[in-house]
Amino acid sequence: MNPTLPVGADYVRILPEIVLSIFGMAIMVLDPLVDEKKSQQLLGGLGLIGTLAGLVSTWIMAQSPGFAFWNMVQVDGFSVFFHVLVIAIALVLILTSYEYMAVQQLRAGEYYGLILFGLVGMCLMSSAVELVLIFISLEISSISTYILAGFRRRSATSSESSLKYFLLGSFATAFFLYGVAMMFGATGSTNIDAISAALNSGKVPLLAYVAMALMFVGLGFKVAAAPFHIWTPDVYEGAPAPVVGFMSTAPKAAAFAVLLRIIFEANAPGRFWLIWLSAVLSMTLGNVAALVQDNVKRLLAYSSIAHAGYILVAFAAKPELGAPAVMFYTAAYAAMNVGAFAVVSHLANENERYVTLENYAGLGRSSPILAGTLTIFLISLIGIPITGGFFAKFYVFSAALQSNLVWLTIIGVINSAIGAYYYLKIIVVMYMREAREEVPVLPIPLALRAALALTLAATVYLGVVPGRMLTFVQQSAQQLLQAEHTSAREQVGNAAVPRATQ
Amino acid sequence: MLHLVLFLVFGAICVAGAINLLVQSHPISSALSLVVVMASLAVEYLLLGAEFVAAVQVIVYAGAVMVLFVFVIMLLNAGVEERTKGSRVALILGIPGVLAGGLLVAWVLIERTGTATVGLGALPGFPKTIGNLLFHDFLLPFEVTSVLVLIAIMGAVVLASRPEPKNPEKES
Amino acid sequence: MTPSLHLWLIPILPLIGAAINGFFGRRLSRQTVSAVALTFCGAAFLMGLYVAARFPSLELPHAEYLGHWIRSGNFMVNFEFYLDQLTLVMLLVVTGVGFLIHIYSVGYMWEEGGFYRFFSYLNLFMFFMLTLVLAGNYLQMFIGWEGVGLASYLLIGFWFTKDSAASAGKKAFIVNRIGDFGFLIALFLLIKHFGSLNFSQLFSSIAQQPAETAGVGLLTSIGLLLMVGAAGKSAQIPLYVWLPDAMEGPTPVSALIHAATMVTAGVYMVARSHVIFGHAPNALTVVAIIGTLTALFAATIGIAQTDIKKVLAYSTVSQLGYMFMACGVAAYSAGIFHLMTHAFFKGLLFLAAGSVIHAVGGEQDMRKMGGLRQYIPWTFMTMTAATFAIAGFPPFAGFFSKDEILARAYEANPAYWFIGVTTAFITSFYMFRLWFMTFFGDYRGREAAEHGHAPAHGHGHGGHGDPHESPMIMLVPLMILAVLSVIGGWVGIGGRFEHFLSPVFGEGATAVATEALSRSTEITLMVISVVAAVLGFYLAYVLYLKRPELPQKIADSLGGLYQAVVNKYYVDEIYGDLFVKPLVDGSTRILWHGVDQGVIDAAINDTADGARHVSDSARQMQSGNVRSYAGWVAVGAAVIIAYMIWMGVR
Amino acid sequence: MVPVSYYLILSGILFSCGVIGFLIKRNIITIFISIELMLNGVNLSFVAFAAQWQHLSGQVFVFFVMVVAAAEATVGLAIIIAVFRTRETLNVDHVNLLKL
Amino acid sequence: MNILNTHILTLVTFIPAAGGLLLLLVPRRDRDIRIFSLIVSLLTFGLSLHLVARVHRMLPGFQYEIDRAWISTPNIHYHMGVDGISMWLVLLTTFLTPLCVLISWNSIHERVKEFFILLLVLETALIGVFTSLDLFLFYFFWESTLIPMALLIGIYGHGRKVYAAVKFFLYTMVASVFMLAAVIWLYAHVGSFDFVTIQNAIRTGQVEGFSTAAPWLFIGFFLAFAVKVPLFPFHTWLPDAHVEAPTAGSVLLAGVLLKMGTYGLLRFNLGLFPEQSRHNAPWICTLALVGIVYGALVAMVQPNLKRVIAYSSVSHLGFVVLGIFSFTQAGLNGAMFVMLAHGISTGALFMLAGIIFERKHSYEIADMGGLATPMPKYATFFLFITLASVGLPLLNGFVGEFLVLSGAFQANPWYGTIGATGVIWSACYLLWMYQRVFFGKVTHPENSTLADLSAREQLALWPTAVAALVMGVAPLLWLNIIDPAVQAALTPFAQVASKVVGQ
Repeated sequence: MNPTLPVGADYVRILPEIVLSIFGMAIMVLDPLVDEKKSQQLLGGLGLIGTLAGLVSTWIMAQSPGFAFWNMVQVDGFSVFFHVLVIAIALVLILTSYEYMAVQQLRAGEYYGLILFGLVGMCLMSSAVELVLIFISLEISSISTYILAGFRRRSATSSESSLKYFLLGSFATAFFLYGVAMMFGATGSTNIDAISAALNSGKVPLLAYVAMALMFVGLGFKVAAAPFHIWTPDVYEGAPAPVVGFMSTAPKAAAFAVLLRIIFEANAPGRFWLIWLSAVLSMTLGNVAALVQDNVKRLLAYSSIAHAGYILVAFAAKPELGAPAVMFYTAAYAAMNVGAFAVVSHLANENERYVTLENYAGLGRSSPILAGTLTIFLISLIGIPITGGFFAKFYVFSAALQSNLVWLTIIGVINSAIGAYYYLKIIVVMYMREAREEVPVLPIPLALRAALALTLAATVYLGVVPGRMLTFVQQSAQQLLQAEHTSAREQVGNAAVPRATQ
Repeated sequence: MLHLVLFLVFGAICVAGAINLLVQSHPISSALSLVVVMASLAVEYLLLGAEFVAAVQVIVYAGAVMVLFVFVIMLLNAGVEERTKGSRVALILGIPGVLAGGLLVAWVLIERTGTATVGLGALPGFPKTIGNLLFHDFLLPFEVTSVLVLIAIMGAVVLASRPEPKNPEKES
Repeated sequence: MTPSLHLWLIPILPLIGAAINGFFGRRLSRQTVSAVALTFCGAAFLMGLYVAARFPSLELPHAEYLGHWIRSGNFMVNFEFYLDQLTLVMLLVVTGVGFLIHIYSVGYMWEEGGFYRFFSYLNLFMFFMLTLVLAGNYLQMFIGWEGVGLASYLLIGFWFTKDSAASAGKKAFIVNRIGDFGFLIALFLLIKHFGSLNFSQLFSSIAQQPAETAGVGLLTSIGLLLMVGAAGKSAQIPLYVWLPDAMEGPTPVSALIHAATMVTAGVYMVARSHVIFGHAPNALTVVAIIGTLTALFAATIGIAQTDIKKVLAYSTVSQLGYMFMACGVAAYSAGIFHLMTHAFFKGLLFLAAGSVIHAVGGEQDMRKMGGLRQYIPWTFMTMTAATFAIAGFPPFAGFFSKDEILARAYEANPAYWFIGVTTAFITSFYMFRLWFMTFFGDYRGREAAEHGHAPAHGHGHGGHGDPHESPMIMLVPLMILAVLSVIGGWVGIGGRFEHFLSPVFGEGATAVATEALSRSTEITLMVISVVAAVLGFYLAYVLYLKRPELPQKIADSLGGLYQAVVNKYYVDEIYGDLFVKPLVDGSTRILWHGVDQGVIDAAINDTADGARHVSDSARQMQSGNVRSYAGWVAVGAAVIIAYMIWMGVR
Repeated sequence: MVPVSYYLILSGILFSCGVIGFLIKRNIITIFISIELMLNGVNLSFVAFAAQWQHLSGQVFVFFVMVVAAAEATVGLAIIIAVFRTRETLNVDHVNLLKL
Repeated sequence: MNILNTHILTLVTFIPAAGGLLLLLVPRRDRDIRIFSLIVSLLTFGLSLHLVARVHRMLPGFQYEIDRAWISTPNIHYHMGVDGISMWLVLLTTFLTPLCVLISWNSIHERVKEFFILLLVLETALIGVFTSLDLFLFYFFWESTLIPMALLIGIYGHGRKVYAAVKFFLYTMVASVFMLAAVIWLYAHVGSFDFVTIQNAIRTGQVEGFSTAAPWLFIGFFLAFAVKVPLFPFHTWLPDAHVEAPTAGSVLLAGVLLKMGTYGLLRFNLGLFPEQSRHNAPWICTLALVGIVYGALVAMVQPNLKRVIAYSSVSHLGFVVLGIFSFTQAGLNGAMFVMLAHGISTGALFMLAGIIFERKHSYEIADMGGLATPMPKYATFFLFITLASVGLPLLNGFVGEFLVLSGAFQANPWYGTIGATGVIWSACYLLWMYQRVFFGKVTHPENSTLADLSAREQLALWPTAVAALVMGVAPLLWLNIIDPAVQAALTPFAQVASKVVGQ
């Protein structure tokens, strides 16, 4: 019989979420109390401390792996990995936003609060093993990003971006939810382990296939996989630049975590060609459409579609190879993309005036540091060795080849070559074109320097000595995949009602 | 038999409301149609035994949430819909897609779950049982919804306040 | 084992001279430059004499090894030197005539700009030519072979500011390269089948092969390909076109390279490869035919040329044809004999012509000369000796060698002989035409000078005033060569020359040959050839001294044929239209603009454009309309649902 | 006894109507209402499946969906207000600054 | 000395990049920067001489090896080593770089520091390509060459420099992803990136599914290398890249970068896939032959000095590929030698073209004419190098071409014969070009006052001229070391080799 009240270990296993919520609330409470000028520094600092505390608590959480809250969440290497990842992304985001918010003259309080609250959702997504919780945390992360996307309230594009994201996001959520309902209908459970057990025993009900399809629509939308990617460019273009860096990585990573759990742990039936096709479409559409973009934010949006495609390639591979590849890729992509957006948001200046390629002309001369850092991020996005991007791709394609997905790999590498073009275009513009109009480049504040240094270090670290990371993700993936064998867990505890037979 | 009749009657109201939602051109009418749908759905929930859910459906959903809608419609002074032709994709691809998808799902539902039947009040969802679940097994999601609500409040504050930073007026 | 003769010194000495003049000549006085050049060239000549002196004590063939050059796996090429009778003849001719021409050049080029450059090139030429001659393997020979081509290129283009000179140099090099191509392929065949290029190894292994009497076998192919090389270097049909143009170079160059030495390299090479040809009679026949045809063909062109050097150039081509004819009938020693005498008299002819040109201030058109014998008597006298020699009057040198060739040709096939005699007649005719036009009659140069004629290439002599005799430094070589032109042929009397070379080419062949021909036939042939020469002389006398108006009439009556001859049968034009123009135009239009830009680059750019278009259309999906987006999502969802259902039902 | 599939079909019809509403309605608020319709359809499914499996978590799920829908409505309507402020229109076809 | 032997490759490879990093700290005084980079590059050259000095001549395998684990998963090693093939290419790189520094002395005025940093980084990348024995390391260096090179072209070039840079980058990038795919496949199936390990695994038949995958793997590698070479019809990036590149860029591009392709073919295509190489040789040789003739013919009619040289590279590199795919000792030796010789002479030609560009700001042949009169020294150097490039015996071009052609001829007489026409073509286009540039009267009055070579320029040119001569006269200095390595490379082809060369 389950204990009637949660015990200490239960709380430890959601410690990061608790800590982040507390800090979020603290910001919320403090916001009206401090005046405009100080709020930026104070609340931003508080947010920063919050994320740091979140990291520390994640470490504490990691010390006691296991289930909590009656099989609602599971703490293992896998969830720890994504906890650290999303919190770290948020950390960099806060560092980047510091200056950005001041330049854009935006109110700070709710912003940092929303980030922290959003983090709660994303963290929970990675550790939740119950579809109810997954749904709610998914909504938390989504709604907070809807709001963040519309944060530049004076700008028509920002609110439009927010609206589109919101409408389509809710639309997709409805699909996801319908899928959950069907899955519940097919297996009689909303717990992933139970679902997995049901699906792996005997013939898979047809309803489960439909459920998978609908859930894939919802999650595919969140990770911007084709054909559910179309919202991405519009939303990314309109949303505030640092937020784009955030929402192209953190919620995405969390969504991938969910996708990993659902697809691999639950061993989703009939997924292969679905993922294959989606991967190919994502890579190709993303890369091809990016070729003629001259808005950098939009360009990076298309690129994020393509990267989602590369990640999906790993989903088509054998689970034990694909899962670590996905994890590594999300981390590497986070490092380089957040970094790239940090540069973009710094350059964007007031009202995000300077976000077209044209504005980047001559950057190599006017600000070698920014140009150099951006170049490294772009090189990593292209996937040239000793950057994280290379190993990310390498690992994905290696997993695919080991699973004999030759064509998928070939399409993938060709795509990464196509992709090289538009990243290169930015480099070319920065170094080889002369600026036609004077684009003011503000001095780089300390926080941004820190953000750039962090992302740069991560990008290079993952490119030069990826070994530890790879070992770690392999072990976590192992845990994820072996979960069903090791846990002889009791059924979800609503045993009060007897199960009916059909 | 009664069960079936009730199901059919309220199901028909439900569908009629949904279709009315689609054909009405004024948002207020659509919103009210949705209230009709919700109300009749509440009856369907009752038929299935989900008393608590039916109650919440009427009180919270139809009562509170829809009021918010109506309030906003009034606030924004939304008039009759313009019939702009902004999207061919939605008509040419979307509608057939929905119909095809819907039919497929319907086929699956009929084909694979056809034999199972439920009686009147098949699974009684009394508030107490629901409450037990909610504060024990589903304690964490329940608590987490508080974060969700916090976010919603903050979002409303951020988005609906007047953009001028000098005189922040908070509405909602 | 005979002691080392340090044969490597012979080519290296001129190279040192070339290097000194090349690097420092700009800063040295003309005296020093010429001293350096003469010293090193002369030293080579002395070395040659030394070798000749040591000759009887040597064990022949004598080989010296200097070091490895190329090695790849088991294949190896060395720097090695090879000395036998044939080498000695060539060595002496090259160094001797070369030295004389060096001396002559000092006078001829004294007032030219780039004096040091000229001598540097000249010495460089000596280096390569001697390398060629002394080479102990085919590849080393090829060094010299290509090297003399280079020197020829440099020297023809010596007056590089003149476009025609520059073009002529380039043409010479390229046409030579075509020949070299054949040579190279022959070498590859040799490597492939014999694994070596060393003369001794090669010839001993080939000697064991059976002769290929029918069809085109391996050795025949090699022989034919070598002949392509020889035809390039020695200006045979169809590759002779470069030689007349090569007259753009300074006259001593024409004398040395394009008459006496370099152009004979082909003959030397064929003679050197006699073992191969000996086993490939069909190839030999081809050599003979090409030689014979070239001899006749070039001679006919010579008739109508008015440029004094052009006449000599065509005559060179023609004479080289004789040599190939000789080789073609396996009379190698006769060929080499003619090579030697030709070196004397043709060298002399060019030098004398140079002296004439020098005298009349750079004019080369014979129609503007005439009556020069009183102005430049020494030149006239030496030139006379040479003319008689080339025409084949006894007892001049040319008579003996030509007679030998004709006799041997008759023996092989009377047709060769007949063409040979005809050629001899024509040769005699145009040479005396030259002689009469230049030295007899009245001097016609003055009117031209008054009409503001300026020397074509700033000789610096100034074209005005009476023709004047050349300085002593130019005349002495002339005289020496004149003497040689007279007596040079006597070494062949009684088959002595042939006998000397017999260790190389084999005693047997010559012995059989001499016996085959009866004494009376031999004398008849000799008489006929002398008669031909005399007839030529007479005809020239009639046409160009007695009745100077006649040639024009004849020319008019011949019409098109005459025009064809004057224009060298339009061969240059035909080559131009047939090869050069299509090649250039084809490369430009078809390959560059067509394939490169039109197909490959266009494909690339079209791909890029296509990608841009695809990109644009892919972007059309992003219409910005939320409902459309929802439509895509709905369709996507429907497709996925359908797929998944299909997967489930399956 | 009513077959479960009846309920499910009804839920499917509601869901499809919601989707169609999203596709054909121009007013942003109506579109949002259509989304609510979709959620209602899903809710019916949950309840029906709960009855079929005799498993209360389906009903609990509906409860959570409602909470989420309420939160979404708050935020959504706030966003609509924000858009209306900058655009002065509620026609979704006119909200297309961001494209291509 | 042992310590130096183990670390020499690391030193040679990374000293330039380290120098480049140090250069970041050097204040922006152009003169200091130039001198500093000259010292760094000379130091590298000096160290690389150690390779030659201490090499075991008859040892066919890799020498100066260093093999340290770098990344455990994936199993990547820091594995470097050179044999007779790669050692010379390393030396070629270190030899050309100081010359590049010298030749860029005055021609680069803006962003001098960045220029030399890029140059030095590029040198490291180039050397790394030749020294890496780990496929990952190799791929890393391979890709690393792209960026500095593209930047050199794009920033310091002229004309349509951006187009050229992008074209260069994309062409090679697109092709090398196929190699990446092949590398990943190999890793996925062998579990190691190590060249030697993979080679052994393949030779002993331990690689699962190799026989079906091998044709594709071969193509994967081949495409990457063929574009780099560039083999017809993948060559169109080259003229553009060359024409717009700054002099130093062109020198390294033609001198070394192209050799990466042929080196790759030799090392990887032949080394890993002998059977596939044999199988594909006919059409590859055909492409090489087309390249030889085609490159030459197109070079002939180019109106631009650099384009002539660029297309001549297409032709010359065709020889290399022909030699490699003849699978004969002579062919491979010759291919190696052509690589080196072409590196020297084409490098020098580009330097010469750069020198005239500094004075005239044009590469158009029509703008020149009669330059031998005002610039005799320049004309002499140019002629000398031209002749080396034409393949005159006793200069460096000949030995290689001769060996290649003789090897090709042994493999198939038609290869040798068609290839040998290249001898004619090269004379045609180079001498015609030379004539148009230098001979005749000075057609543009402003050309009559052009300054002849300065001492610095001569300093840059002399080494190439001397090298061209020494390589031609004493090729054994090189061949002695190349030969055993080539023999080792040919072991899988042993039966062909023994049949063909050397009775």
